[in-house]
Amino acid sequence: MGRTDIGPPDYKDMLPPVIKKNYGKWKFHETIRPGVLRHVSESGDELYTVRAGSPRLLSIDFVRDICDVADKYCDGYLRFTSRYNIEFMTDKKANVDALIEELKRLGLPVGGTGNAISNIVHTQGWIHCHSAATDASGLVKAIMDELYDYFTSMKLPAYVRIAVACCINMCGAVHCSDLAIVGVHRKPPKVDHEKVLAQCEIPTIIQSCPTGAIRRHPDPNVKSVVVREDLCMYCANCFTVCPAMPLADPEGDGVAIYAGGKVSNARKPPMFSRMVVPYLPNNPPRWPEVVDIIKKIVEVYASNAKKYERMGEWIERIGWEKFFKLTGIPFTEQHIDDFTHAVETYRTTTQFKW
Amino acid sequence: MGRTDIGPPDYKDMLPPVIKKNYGKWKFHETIRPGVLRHVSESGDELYTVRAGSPRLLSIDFVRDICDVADKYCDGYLRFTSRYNIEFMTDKKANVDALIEELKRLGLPVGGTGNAISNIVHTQGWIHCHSAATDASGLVKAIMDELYDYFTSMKLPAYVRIAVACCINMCGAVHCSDLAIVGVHRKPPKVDHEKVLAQCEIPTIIQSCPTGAIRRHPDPNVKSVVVREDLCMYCANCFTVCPAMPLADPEGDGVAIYAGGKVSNARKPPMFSRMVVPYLPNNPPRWPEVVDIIKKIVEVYASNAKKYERMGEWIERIGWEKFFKLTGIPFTEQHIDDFTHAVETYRTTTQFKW
Amino acid sequence: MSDETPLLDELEKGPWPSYVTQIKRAAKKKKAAKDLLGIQELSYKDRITHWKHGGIVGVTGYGSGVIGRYCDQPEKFPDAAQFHTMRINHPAGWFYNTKSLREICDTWEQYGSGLTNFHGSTGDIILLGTTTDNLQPCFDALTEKGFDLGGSGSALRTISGCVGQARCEWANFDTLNLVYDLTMEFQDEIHRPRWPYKFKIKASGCPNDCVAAIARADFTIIGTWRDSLRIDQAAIRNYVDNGFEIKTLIVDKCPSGALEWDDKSKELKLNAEDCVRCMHCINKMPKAIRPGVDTGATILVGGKAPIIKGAYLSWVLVPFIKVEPPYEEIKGLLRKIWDFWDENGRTRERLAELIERVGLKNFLKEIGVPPMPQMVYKPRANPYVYF
Amino acid sequence: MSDETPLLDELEKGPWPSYVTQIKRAAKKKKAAKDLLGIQELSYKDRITHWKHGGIVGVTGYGSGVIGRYCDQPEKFPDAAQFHTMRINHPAGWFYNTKSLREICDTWEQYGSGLTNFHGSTGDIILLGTTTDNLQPCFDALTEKGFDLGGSGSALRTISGCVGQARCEWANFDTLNLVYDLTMEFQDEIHRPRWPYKFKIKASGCPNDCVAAIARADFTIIGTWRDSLRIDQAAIRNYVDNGFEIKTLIVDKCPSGALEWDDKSKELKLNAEDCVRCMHCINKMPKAIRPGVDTGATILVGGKAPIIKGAYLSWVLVPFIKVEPPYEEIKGLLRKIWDFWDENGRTRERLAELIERVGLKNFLKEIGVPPMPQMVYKPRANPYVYF
Ligand code: SRM
Ligand code: SRM
Ligand code: SRM
Ligand code: SRM
Ligand code: SF4
Ligand code: SF4
Ligand code: SF4
Ligand code: SF4
Ligand code: SF4
Ligand code: SF4
Ligand code: SF4
Ligand code: SF4
Repeated sequence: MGRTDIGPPDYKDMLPPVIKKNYGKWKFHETIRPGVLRHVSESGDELYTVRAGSPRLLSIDFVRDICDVADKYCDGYLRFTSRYNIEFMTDKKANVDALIEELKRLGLPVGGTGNAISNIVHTQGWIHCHSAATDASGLVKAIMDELYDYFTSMKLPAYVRIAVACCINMCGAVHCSDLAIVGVHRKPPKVDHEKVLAQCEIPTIIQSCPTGAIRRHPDPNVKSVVVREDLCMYCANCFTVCPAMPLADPEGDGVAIYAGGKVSNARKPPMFSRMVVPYLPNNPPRWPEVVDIIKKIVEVYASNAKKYERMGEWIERIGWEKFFKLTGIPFTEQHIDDFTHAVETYRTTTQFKW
Repeated sequence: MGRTDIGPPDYKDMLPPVIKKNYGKWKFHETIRPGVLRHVSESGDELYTVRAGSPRLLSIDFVRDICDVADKYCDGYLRFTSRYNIEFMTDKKANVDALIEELKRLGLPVGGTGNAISNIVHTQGWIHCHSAATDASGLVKAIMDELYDYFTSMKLPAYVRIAVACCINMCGAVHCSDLAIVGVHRKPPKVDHEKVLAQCEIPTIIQSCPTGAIRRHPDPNVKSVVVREDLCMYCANCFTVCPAMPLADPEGDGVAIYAGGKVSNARKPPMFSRMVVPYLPNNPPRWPEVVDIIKKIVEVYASNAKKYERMGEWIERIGWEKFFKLTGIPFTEQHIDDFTHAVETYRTTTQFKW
Repeated sequence: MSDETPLLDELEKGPWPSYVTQIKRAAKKKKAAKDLLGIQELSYKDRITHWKHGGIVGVTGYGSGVIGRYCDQPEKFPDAAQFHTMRINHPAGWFYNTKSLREICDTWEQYGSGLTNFHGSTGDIILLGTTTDNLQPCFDALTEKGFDLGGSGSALRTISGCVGQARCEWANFDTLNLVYDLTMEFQDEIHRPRWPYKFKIKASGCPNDCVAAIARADFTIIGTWRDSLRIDQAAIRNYVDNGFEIKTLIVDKCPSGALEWDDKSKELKLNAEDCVRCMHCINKMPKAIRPGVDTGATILVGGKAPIIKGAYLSWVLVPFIKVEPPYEEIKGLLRKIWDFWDENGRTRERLAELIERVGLKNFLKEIGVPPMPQMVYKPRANPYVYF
Repeated sequence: MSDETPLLDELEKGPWPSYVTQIKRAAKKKKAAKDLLGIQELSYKDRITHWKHGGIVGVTGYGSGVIGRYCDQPEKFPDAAQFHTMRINHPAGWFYNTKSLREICDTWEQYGSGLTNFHGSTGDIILLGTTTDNLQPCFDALTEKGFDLGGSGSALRTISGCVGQARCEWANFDTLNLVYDLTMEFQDEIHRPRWPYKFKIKASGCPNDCVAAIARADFTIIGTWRDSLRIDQAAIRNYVDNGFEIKTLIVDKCPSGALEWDDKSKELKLNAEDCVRCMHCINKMPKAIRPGVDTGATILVGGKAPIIKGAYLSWVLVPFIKVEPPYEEIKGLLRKIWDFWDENGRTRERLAELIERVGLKNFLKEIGVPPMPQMVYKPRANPYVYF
């Protein structure tokens, strides 16, 4: 048996020399072109960062490739960002162009800085999760192909942060993203009574349901549960605690789109993303309906928002009713909240636009 | 037996001739001095309205007095406002000064228009209600004596609407007033078991409690209820449905002060009033602690708010933390919401002032 | 009882007209008023109410309009031992001719304490204090004079509206006529309680909401318009020439940024599509700006005080509706809502609480109103959707 | 299984780097990766996941760090029939020397599918797909190289922080050091699940919150300062002279109206008392404006995704705290919170849900933090007060 509880390596061993030297002494930065930052230290030292897009799901050989690049230009160091991008840092300005060339060769886009669409925070999907109502990696690829230009440029009014989660567990920060794509079920769990008996605890199942839709099986001889389908809103909580209650269904599953969330405290406080499309079908490999609507929203936003106005700030200024008008997205009964704090979303004023 | 379901008199029989003639044709108005409005019609006709403060609780002889005034100057018509003020209307400018003189003789202040403190919307209190945790009329008199100048002038940044309710049933629009004074209990109901048996329905009592604090008496022979005091927040709902559970208590009762509500849709949507002082003792006849704090808040508001900024708009702009700082009112655990939608009031940002 | 009221006497001092003076004035003629003074003094001394829960008292054929009230010290105050109030429905807009007012006074001199409230906060004339025996004769005398009882209990309450077109240039519909018409139509609903709880209707002619409807009515009617507000540029210039700071006081305060002041052309420019009809610019420049001409109302539902589930402001139900006699659309909507509430509401559950419980979506379906983004500030944030 | 993946092949087209290409690359060396490709193609065809609930698998002495995973078509894809992931705790700030990275690759080449995530969205290195038998030897090999598992299950999860002082001029405290220190201090809490549910800690050096802590962490540490931000007026002038629209882009967007641009003196004036430290002016004029020097952090609690009671953003708990090694105050606060949660929390109840259930007031009392107006946007509106 090996060592335990050693924790991760000390970050100090992972820092390039110029960072070690100027740690805590950075004075200002500028973005000299999309994907390239220049940080200047109190000491006068400079640091150039080249940010490259990444598919996140990486083969080890590819990791070795980027290590080669880092060895060649970055003293053998690199880092990843909180959005899976890869950052190559060097104190030599001369290295920047060569670095970019090298990354191009590896097929990696340079960008994601400033008023861009950076990489999409996402999750496992059909690659690894039993809970997935859609695939994450495929959606990301299809969307980023379409929005590629926004990654490599900085032409948007402000940051647009996109996230994809393959189910409403919402691994990631989907609930607070400018644009969020979420896998959703639309069919209640199909209870496998024998499996319930073998694998699950009935009280735990019953407790897990936020709407109280689950009851003991009416037949006391059947040690299982039944679902009141009219009370089920397909959250899959029961499935999380009991594998015998799968919800996945090719016709029922698909994605919902939420918009207008943010996390930073800049200007407006953080905001939740809010439903703009309740459901679109899973249409792999390229989810054209999803890609279209995402692109549409980005374009309407890009041409209407003011400079430095995040999606949610823009919508808050113009009003949601105007957002639906401008984007042409239909407003449906699903948009109206009916969960715990729903009433706080109801409009208590005569102020609105037609 | 008399007639039934005749309804109130037709309002058309109650309108002065100049109003009948210009009904729906008013073009604009101006406030020519505090308490005096001039409305001008498309027809060119003018209407002068003199608004006088009223104690609301009126003896019939006083009502006859004001009828005399109306007969003399207003063609025998008058009206009351939604805040109990009395309005004398005349199409003759010449009548205005004489009218004001006459009202002065009756001891009635002229004012309450524009950026003033108008009459206080209030309720029965110890004059008539079994539910009262304080008196309304006395509080109103004590407060209006102190704020009198603000009634007869228009020197505030904007409207300041005050309301008093003698218990948290909040008859009136206390929950949406710039300043609200509310009678509160602070002792749980004292259950009179014999009276419960005689006068109340136990299931109704149990159901009435929003916090589930009421249970059947543990002794099955006692057909009554008990209150879990730690769960009681003194709402008096149980008392409303069962007289055998009074909460009134000289030491427990008193008032709370709320601020920053509004009703109009002008500029900002309507807002709820929010707690600024959780409790002050009942100190009749003049409630000096209450009067002081109300005056203090009005003064801090008057000297800090921008023109046309209602109390709630001002507080929203400066932040509640600054409101507490400026007024010197202590912030306590009672200020923190813990009712149904409490979490919506918790601050989800690093944005705040020190 | 003693004649001394040292505590209340304090409240005869000071500039604001004193309610104590009013009670004393009534007390000169009526014993009930005198006892009321004593009870009030005692409450000031004891710091507690001396009224007990009301029993069921009323007039024949009605279930509402009277609030029964008994003093807890009947021996000490025999003339106010029974002290019921009668709620009298007011003429729309609270306009009176003095003849009618005097008739009320005369009747109340005969049958009651001689004390009144003009008005109660729902809008009734409150006749304050009479005995059980006097209720019916007093009622009969009042109806003779053309007055009737208002609502109380689990009934439709007295409907009220702002002064509206009678004296206000901004009224987008005729509030007085609507209030009167609905009041006459729903006499039965007012007088005979049969619902889960009380129901209130209030109407304001414009978004200034001078009857505070949005905060206090289960069914709130607020005037508005669908076209653009009207600007008289010459009159605007007049304001500005007189030193009115149009930029800071109007343009900067417009909640939707719909206004722009062009300092060169001296014009106030409006992007009508962006205006949310808040009234602010109109309010502050009444000689230059007026509401539009395609007028009507927004209907909102659910306003109420805190009992039981907390206070609610009314929510938008119908963004725009024409408000014209015979008001069939509004009446139809009311009836649908009452049917739904009657069938689904629990005892002491106001409309807002019921809607919160069953969900706005289901409520809309039941009453046949389509979902619109104007009903919400923002769509749901949670993914807990019933499909 | 067939070698054909027509649906996935579509995802090798287009400019964005393709994850399919990555799987195919790994599939050249590792059979597990090849089977993964097949499973993924099948999911694309069937529009459904082919993974089953994970069983309990792991390494000796730990309860967390491994997510068990089984394919529902083991006969078809025997090499991915078991396809567990290992979560490897990352070095704070996600900095690596290539030596360490290569060591991870080598180990994973030996024991796993050759596929990874850099990183999982909590911040772990995800080693994607291995068998039950390989878990322990893989773990042993990794610890040899200085790497350890991260959190999973009802444990403290892998802590993460923004790049902070390593490369950012705005970091108000040393995020990397704090993350590392807490990670080392709480190894036991990370590796041995024993709480009602998961617990997450994230640290951002300033209110820009580049790790989205406020939305995703039960315990959120966000850098801020107590004094005034610093303005270099000469540098400001430089921006303005270069055509930067300081009025519309900065002054008008300041959420608290704390800034004023004096066009005459060409000075940007700050009312420091009004600044809410939102970072906007600093963000957009990094050469001219900087945070203050009395730096520390705001602690917020309760951020999380929707399961079960809905999503929460973190709430302010401690408006200001100094953040200096050995971080005893923060550790003490964490321990108090865990004790309270451990004792009072229900299974699968995150901290926010517990606080909502028991009330913020009671929570504050229990952990000994005094109430402050900074904790709320606004005081209560309802009168339902426990005294
Ligand atoms: C590298 C990274 C931190 C890390 O530890 O990995 C980072 C780095 C910087 N961020 Fe960030 N942010 C990073 C994720 C974030 C996130 C989190 C996220 O995207 O999920 C946020 C919150 C987003 C949100 O609100 O939803 C974030 C909100 C900001 C903001 C505020 C933007 C706003 O106006 O709302 C700034 C300031 C600005 O750019 O004006 C900022 C600024 C910066 C600066 C300029 C800080 C500095 O002085 O070095 C860095 C370069 C910015 C750029 O990309 O142009 N950073 N930044 C992250 C890069 C992610 C990526 O690959 O794209
Ligand atoms: C007479 C009355 C209506 C009635 O049917 O009785 C009335 C009459 C007028 N109101 Fe009102 N309002 C009346 C109660 C209200 C109320 C209700 C209340 O106070 O409980 C409100 C909502 C208050 C709130 O938001 O809490 C109200 C909010 C307004 C506003 C919006 C003020 C704001 O900026 O929020 C205006 C417009 C203005 O004055 O700028 C307005 C304007 C007016 C105008 C100018 C309308 C007009 O063109 O004639 C009237 C004279 C105003 C004045 O007093 O200076 N009226 N007004 C009510 C007089 C009450 C009193 O005796 O003081
Ligand atoms: C007389 C009046 C106060 C006044 O002095 O003006 C009044 C007096 C009472 N109200 Fe009220 N309410 C009066 C207007 C209101 C208003 C204002 C309004 O209607 O615009 C409200 C707030 C709006 C609303 O309805 O939500 C109001 C909200 C309540 C409530 C709480 C209702 C709720 O859903 O939150 C109760 C409690 C109850 O019904 O049990 C209540 C109960 C009562 C009772 C019947 C006491 C009780 O528990 O049974 C009071 C009888 C007092 C008495 O002895 O005369 N009263 N009550 C008002 C009626 C006069 C009139 O008809 O004109
Ligand atoms: C791997 C990862 C997604 C990814 O591809 O990046 C992930 C994967 C899973 N998450 Fe997650 N979560 C991951 C980050 C998150 C995050 C983001 C974060 O930590 O910053 C969140 C939102 C923040 C939060 O915790 O609230 C998140 C919120 C959830 C939830 C909902 C929790 C909630 O309270 O709402 C669940 C449901 C559950 O726990 O039963 C969940 C459950 C799961 C499970 C374990 C599925 C389950 O029902 O048991 C997933 C295993 C997938 C698999 O087969 O590998 N995961 N999960 C992330 C962890 C990688 C890492 O360690 O770096
Ligand atoms: S979002 Fe759902 S499906 Fe996707 S990884 Fe997380 S738990 Fe699994
Ligand atoms: S999916 Fe959610 S709502 Fe439906 S039965 Fe399961 S736990 Fe309940
Ligand atoms: S507020 Fe309370 S005490 Fe006052 S009249 Fe209304 S019910 Fe009675
Ligand atoms: S006063 Fe309110 S909380 Fe207390 S027992 Fe009665 S109903 Fe329940
Ligand atoms: S609500 Fe509007 S229409 Fe009615 S009186 Fe007030 S300002 Fe005039
Ligand atoms: S009515 Fe209000 S929203 Fe419309 S233009 Fe005037 S101020 Fe702006
Ligand atoms: S959160 Fe602040 S300190 Fe950390 S990287 Fe982002 S901008 Fe810099
Ligand atoms: S940091 Fe934000 S709040 Fe402070 S002055 Fe700058 S813009 Fe205004």
